[in-house]
Amino acid sequence: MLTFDQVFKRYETGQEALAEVSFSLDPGEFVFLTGPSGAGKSTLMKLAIAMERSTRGQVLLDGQNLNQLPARKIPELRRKVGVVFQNHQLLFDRSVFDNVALPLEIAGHPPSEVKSRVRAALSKVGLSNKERDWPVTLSGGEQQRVGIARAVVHRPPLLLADEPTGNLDPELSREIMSLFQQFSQLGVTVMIATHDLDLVREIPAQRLHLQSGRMVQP
Amino acid sequence: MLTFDQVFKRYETGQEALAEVSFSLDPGEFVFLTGPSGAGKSTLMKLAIAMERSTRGQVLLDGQNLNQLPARKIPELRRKVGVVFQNHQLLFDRSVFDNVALPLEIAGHPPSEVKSRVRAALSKVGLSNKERDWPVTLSGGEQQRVGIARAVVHRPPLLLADEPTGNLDPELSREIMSLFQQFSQLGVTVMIATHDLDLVREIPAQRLHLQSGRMVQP
Amino acid sequence: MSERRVTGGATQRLLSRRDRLRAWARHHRQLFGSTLSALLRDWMGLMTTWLVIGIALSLPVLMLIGLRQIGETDHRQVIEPAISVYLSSPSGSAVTQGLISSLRQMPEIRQVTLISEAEALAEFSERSGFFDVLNAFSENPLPAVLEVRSVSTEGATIRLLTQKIGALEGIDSISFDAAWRQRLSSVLLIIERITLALGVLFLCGVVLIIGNTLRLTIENRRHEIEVIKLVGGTDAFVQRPFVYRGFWLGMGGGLMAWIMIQSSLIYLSVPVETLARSYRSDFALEALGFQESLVLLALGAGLGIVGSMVSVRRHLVKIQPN
Amino acid sequence: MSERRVTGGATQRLLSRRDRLRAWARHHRQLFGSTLSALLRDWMGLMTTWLVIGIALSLPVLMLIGLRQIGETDHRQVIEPAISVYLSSPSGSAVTQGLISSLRQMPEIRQVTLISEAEALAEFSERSGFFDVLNAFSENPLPAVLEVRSVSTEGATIRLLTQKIGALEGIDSISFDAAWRQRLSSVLLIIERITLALGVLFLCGVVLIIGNTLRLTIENRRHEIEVIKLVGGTDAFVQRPFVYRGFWLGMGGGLMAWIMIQSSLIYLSVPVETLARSYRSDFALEALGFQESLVLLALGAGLGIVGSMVSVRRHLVKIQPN
Ligand SMILES: Nc1ncnc2c1ncn2[C@@H]1O[C@H](COP(=O)(O)OP(=O)(O)OP(=O)(O)O)[C@@H](O)[C@H]1O
Ligand SMILES: Nc1ncnc2c1ncn2[C@@H]1O[C@H](COP(=O)(O)OP(=O)(O)OP(=O)(O)O)[C@@H](O)[C@H]1O
Ligand SMILES: [Mg+2]
Ligand SMILES: [Mg+2]
Repeated sequence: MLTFDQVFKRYETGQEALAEVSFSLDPGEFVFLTGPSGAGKSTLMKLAIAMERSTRGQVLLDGQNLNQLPARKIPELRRKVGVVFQNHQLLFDRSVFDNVALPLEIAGHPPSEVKSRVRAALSKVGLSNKERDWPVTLSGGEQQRVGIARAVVHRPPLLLADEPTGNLDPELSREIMSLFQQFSQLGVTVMIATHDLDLVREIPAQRLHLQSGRMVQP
Repeated sequence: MLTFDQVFKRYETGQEALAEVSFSLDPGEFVFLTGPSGAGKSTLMKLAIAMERSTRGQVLLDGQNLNQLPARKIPELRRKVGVVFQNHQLLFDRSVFDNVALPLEIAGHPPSEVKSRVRAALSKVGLSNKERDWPVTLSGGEQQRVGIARAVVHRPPLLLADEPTGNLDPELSREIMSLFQQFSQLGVTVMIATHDLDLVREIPAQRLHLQSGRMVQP
Repeated sequence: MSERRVTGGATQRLLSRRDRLRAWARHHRQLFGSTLSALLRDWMGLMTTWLVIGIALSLPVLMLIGLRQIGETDHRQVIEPAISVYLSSPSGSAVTQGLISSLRQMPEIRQVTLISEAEALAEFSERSGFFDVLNAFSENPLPAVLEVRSVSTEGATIRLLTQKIGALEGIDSISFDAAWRQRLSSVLLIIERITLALGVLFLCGVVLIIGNTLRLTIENRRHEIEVIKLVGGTDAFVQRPFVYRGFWLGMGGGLMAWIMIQSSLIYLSVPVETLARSYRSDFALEALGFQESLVLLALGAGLGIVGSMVSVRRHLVKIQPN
Repeated sequence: MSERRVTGGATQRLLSRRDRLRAWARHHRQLFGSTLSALLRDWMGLMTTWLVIGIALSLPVLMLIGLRQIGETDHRQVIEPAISVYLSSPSGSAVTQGLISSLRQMPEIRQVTLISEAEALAEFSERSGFFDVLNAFSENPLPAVLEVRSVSTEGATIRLLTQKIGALEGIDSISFDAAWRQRLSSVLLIIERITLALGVLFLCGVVLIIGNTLRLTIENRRHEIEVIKLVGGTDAFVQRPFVYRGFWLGMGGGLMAWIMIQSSLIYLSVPVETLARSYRSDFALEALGFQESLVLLALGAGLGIVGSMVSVRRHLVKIQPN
């Protein structure tokens, strides 16, 4: 599903964020991505959805080499991936419903289908009653859950989550993690960047560990 | 330093965020504020810096009743408080240095003093080398640390931190917490909202626990 | 109607071509209204923009209307070179009749008008303002005049024609009022220059203003654009609302221009007609007709779309999420 | 120089009054340059705004210049009512001399000009364009004329004066060219109406445009404003950059207007002077002088500050962090 081959990433600022990163995720696999602040976790995820391009090495998503992908093919690629961003990336001038509906509307699903899918996604993250609210009126954790609902609403074959439980209490974190596990059991490939070592220990899953941009044994 | 007396908060949406909250922080005290997502932790902090007004009950900061405070007195009040916001609230069109310098510049400190104080604050959060960078080029944890530096740079007598370690790895979290403890030993009143129960357990400090807007025993 | 594709075990419903076309049409339909109501939410800014565009559109149009009206009423009479032929014989005489008919046979001549001695006196006193003086003469001292209009308006040809006429019988003298023509044409030259310069300037201005307004909107919605791109929105999807916004901005500007033009024409019509009457001209300002009004609105809308085309793609491409 | 206040054991350095005054001056000094360079970073938007403001300022100013120039050169001669007194005796005669001196003694009369028979003929043939005809007369048929200018410009007073003059000796007839005056005053009425309406419209427009541009900037910087307010920035601190931005927008608009006005005056001066020459008038378009240029820039800058005052506070108050 997702393959990194000897990937090296240096930002324009000269900052080296990744070096010689190689790994491969099979369909339906569930992995944790850990590492200290600034190790390159978010960078790795940005490379996977073509937000950044690798300086050297290949990134392959669903068989496509992202370094050779023309710009106009990128939207199509991104529709195959659900991403929970570290900073939510919600739209504050749309309701919770409209935020979650965004991926479906972009893909052009009919309104009735949009409605039922959005409701299903919101109920999975425990926000059924906040459908009509505005994101500003939500607590930090609620915003984070809206971001999670948006990432899964279009049932993408690949799910990337960057610190999805950073603002959640332990109990809710556990619930969200089991949600991700369910997805993985349905065949979705899931990669979760996290600092929450308690959770990592609880869940039996492969763990990729980054240290200063290099993949090392945890 | 900070006193809540029978505080009740209902948002315009009808959402009841706090009910009958009473507590008092003495100068130099260090407390944790815990509770599940949506319990009202951020609301409590917003009341303390007059971002919101209580529907009923009194909030007193440094002896001033915030419900009776005229709008033009609010800036002066806020200068006495350092706040680490849950969503950083960094300015993305200013460098890291300028972000941290903001409270000092608003207060009108001379440039030389601004410089030395900003450098000191950045080195305390381990970002000395990122002084000239732009916030977008920082990792999530680095951004959070810039927010922490900005909250402490003007040495406020009260420090409120909302989920300051949500994006930090356990080791860094511990360092930041010990930084906050140092401040408290210098006489700063510190209140930290967090989900990180490991840290709460490690540090011997009073703990306020919110559950659906009410203060309960943890 | 829809296929299901299995990628690594997960099912993601893919849309058929027909579904996608429907979605495309739905998006357009929905944007038509939603962009207008989004614009109206900031009604003060919208009004300002509409006013500015309206002014920029109405000024050159007003000047064009002025020029066109002059052209339709007085222009031809006024600018066409008339040769005045002063007769040595009275207007009723056989010599004069012969002269007139031989002039009428010349192919270079379009029109011959006889102004009798009495008419000449009336016109003379009228133009000069010295009525009283002329009453001092016991008899009319003025000769009859033929006003000859040539087919050509070209100076050299007319001069040749003048010589040719001069050779005929029954003529006292000939004058061709070049100086007066020169004055008028220099007035018209000024007006035309101004209209042209302002017209080009202002139409470019409209495109620029609309492009710039949209650029600011894009700047304001940068985060929204980034997020839409992040979750798989195409450039066309992102661009579409701005095309509609451009359309509304231009359309509303055209409407403003229409209001301003019609009310200026009404406001100015009284003094202009007073003036025209004092010159005994039937010059009158006519308001815009239905078709012209439509053209004005279409011009506005068109400039709006051009403005959005010019500016939006360029700025959207620069916005990449990070 | 600075006091330290201990609040609950923590030390926060508070600034003395003098320090705060210095900080205030530093902030102003710094904003003067930084707002301009911030504006210049978006140079396309800035140019558009400057151009729009420039046009809005230059149009009424250009029309004012036109009106003023008319006033300075031809206006007084042209619009001032002149009474033409046709004499029954030749210009050199004693009767005429007596008439002139008695007219000069009347307090209602400002000026008396004698136009001799020969001068009258020259002017006559000039105005009417019938040169050739007048050559037909063996002797000059025209009388001498006195051009009398009254102190008052009011119609009724002048009519009374005309009657009073009519009772004097040596006069053939009197004419007071009311019709011609009416024409000119209706032209001037149009021009004045347009100038007035446009002037008011456009100056309001400038304030509106600047206010609106700043509103959009505020909208764009909403997050920055929220954050500054969160960390203790006062309303005045937040507002200050926008006042400077308004200043620069207006100032630049004034500069644009200056450029446009000066180049229009140069561009138009040739046809206008050609036209004026053909009327043998010394009417000429003069470019703006140093002082007038300064006034124009100050007008622009002033409108910019007014525009920012009008709009900024209202919009800033609405922005509260949440
Ligand atoms: N756009 C960018 N330009 C330049 N440097 C960048 C950029 N984004 C990230 N970096 C740098 O690259 C390094 C890795 O960043 P990254 O965001 O991948 O870390 P991370 O593992 O996600 O950390 P965290 O857990 O704090 O979010 C950091 O040192 C960061 O400063
Ligand atoms: N501006 C607002 N308007 C309306 N309701 C709000 C607003 N802000 C917060 N709320 C609601 O008030 C409740 C408490 O919110 P608050 O942000 O205080 O929770 P929290 O304890 O900080 O949660 P978290 O740990 O998820 O950040 C939530 O249900 C939230 O939806
Ligand atoms: Mg990260
Ligand atoms: Mg919160």
